[in-house]
Amino acid sequence: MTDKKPKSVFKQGAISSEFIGESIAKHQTKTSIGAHNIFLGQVRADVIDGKAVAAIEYTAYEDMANQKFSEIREATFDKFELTCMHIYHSLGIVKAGEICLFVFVSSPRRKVVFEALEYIVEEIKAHVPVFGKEIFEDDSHQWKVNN
Amino acid sequence: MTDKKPKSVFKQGAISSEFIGESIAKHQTKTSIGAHNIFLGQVRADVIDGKAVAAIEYTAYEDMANQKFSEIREATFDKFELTCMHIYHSLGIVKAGEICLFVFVSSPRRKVVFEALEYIVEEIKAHVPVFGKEIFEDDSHQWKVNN
Amino acid sequence: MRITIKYFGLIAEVTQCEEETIQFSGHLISEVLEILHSKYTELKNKNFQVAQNQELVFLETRVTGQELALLPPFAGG
Amino acid sequence: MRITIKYFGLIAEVTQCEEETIQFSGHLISEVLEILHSKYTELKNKNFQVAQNQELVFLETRVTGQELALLPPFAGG
Repeated sequence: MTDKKPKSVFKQGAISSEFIGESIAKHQTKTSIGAHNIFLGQVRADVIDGKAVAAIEYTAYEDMANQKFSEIREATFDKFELTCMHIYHSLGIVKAGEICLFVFVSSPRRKVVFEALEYIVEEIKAHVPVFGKEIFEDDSHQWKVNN
Repeated sequence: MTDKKPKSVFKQGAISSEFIGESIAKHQTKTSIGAHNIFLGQVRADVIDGKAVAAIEYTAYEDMANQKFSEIREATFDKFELTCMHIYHSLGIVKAGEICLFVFVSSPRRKVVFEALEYIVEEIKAHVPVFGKEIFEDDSHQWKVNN
Repeated sequence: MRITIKYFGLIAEVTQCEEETIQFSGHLISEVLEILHSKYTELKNKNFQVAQNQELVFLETRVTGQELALLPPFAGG
Repeated sequence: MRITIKYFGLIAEVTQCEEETIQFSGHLISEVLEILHSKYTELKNKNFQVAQNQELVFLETRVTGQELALLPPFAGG
């Protein structure tokens, strides 16, 4: 019961908690699953030089990014025995406290979901051309860099 | 902004996807958080000798279990720099496809949530006196054992 | 002394009860188990741990008179 | 040949445009960058990678005439 068809990864704006709840609900008919693991990236209100980040505006080289997401998907299914895998990333404005990345993996057994989830998140951070403009409360900005 | 007060860990019946969604929503005011990691245990419809598991009935030595959950909580906050941590476990009947364990950790940065979540789940599996009666479609049963 | 013993899961299936109080004049956990093994012969074939005062104990641990529990393999999560 | 170049994030701030087409008569990525560095002098101080046909390439890679992109550090997730 793998689920390898390409998905639309990008969503305009923040990813809502309702959307995440509904994604979980959709997996309750898949009764071979014993373990889910979910990573959520949330925009932090970091304070830099006395100014707090109010939002991040995400842009992407979308064609290349979708290609990379697809490669990460294939590589993950090859490496780990997963039942399902879903990735969603925001584009546009995501306010501090809102969710910009949702990665969801499911498997019959737990060990594999921990390894697979961390692998996917690190691959996304390293290889997907997404750019983040950290917008401060006074409308000034700086460009975010993954570490 | 640690959150160390004891919580009621056990919930009667399955843990709903709406409850999980609402838990996520409650963390969107905590703008120091950059990463959440969620583990969900789901009851599998394993087929054993031709019969599928229809549900698991969970019981626990509740006083000792709550004591162990509390010790795991303390140890986790000591080992990992977490902003929040929540654990919920079902008691009573949980049908195949429904969720029986919900562990939720949050931190400013991602590395720590992966390590902390796996640590917590393994500690729960190993040290918390919870017992599972796997009930088959024909009402026969066997006792589940963690591996 | 009187001690309360709790049974869980498949152990409670063997004992047919979830809790009982017994009169005990020995010292060690192993001696309590001898009493229980003769009362419930099927217990010998079962895998379980013993908790006293909500902590796992050994056969050689002294009985303090507090609550004991016979715990089959854990299955949480 | 004519090649299309896309700019993203802080690179697009320097170039003040997100995409342009230039006339190019050389062979290597490094030669394209020489043209861009002279057009946008501030580029020299910026950190970026170059993608051709949606794959990262090196300075010595041959230009195939397809789409190029200048990518500042990634910040996904």
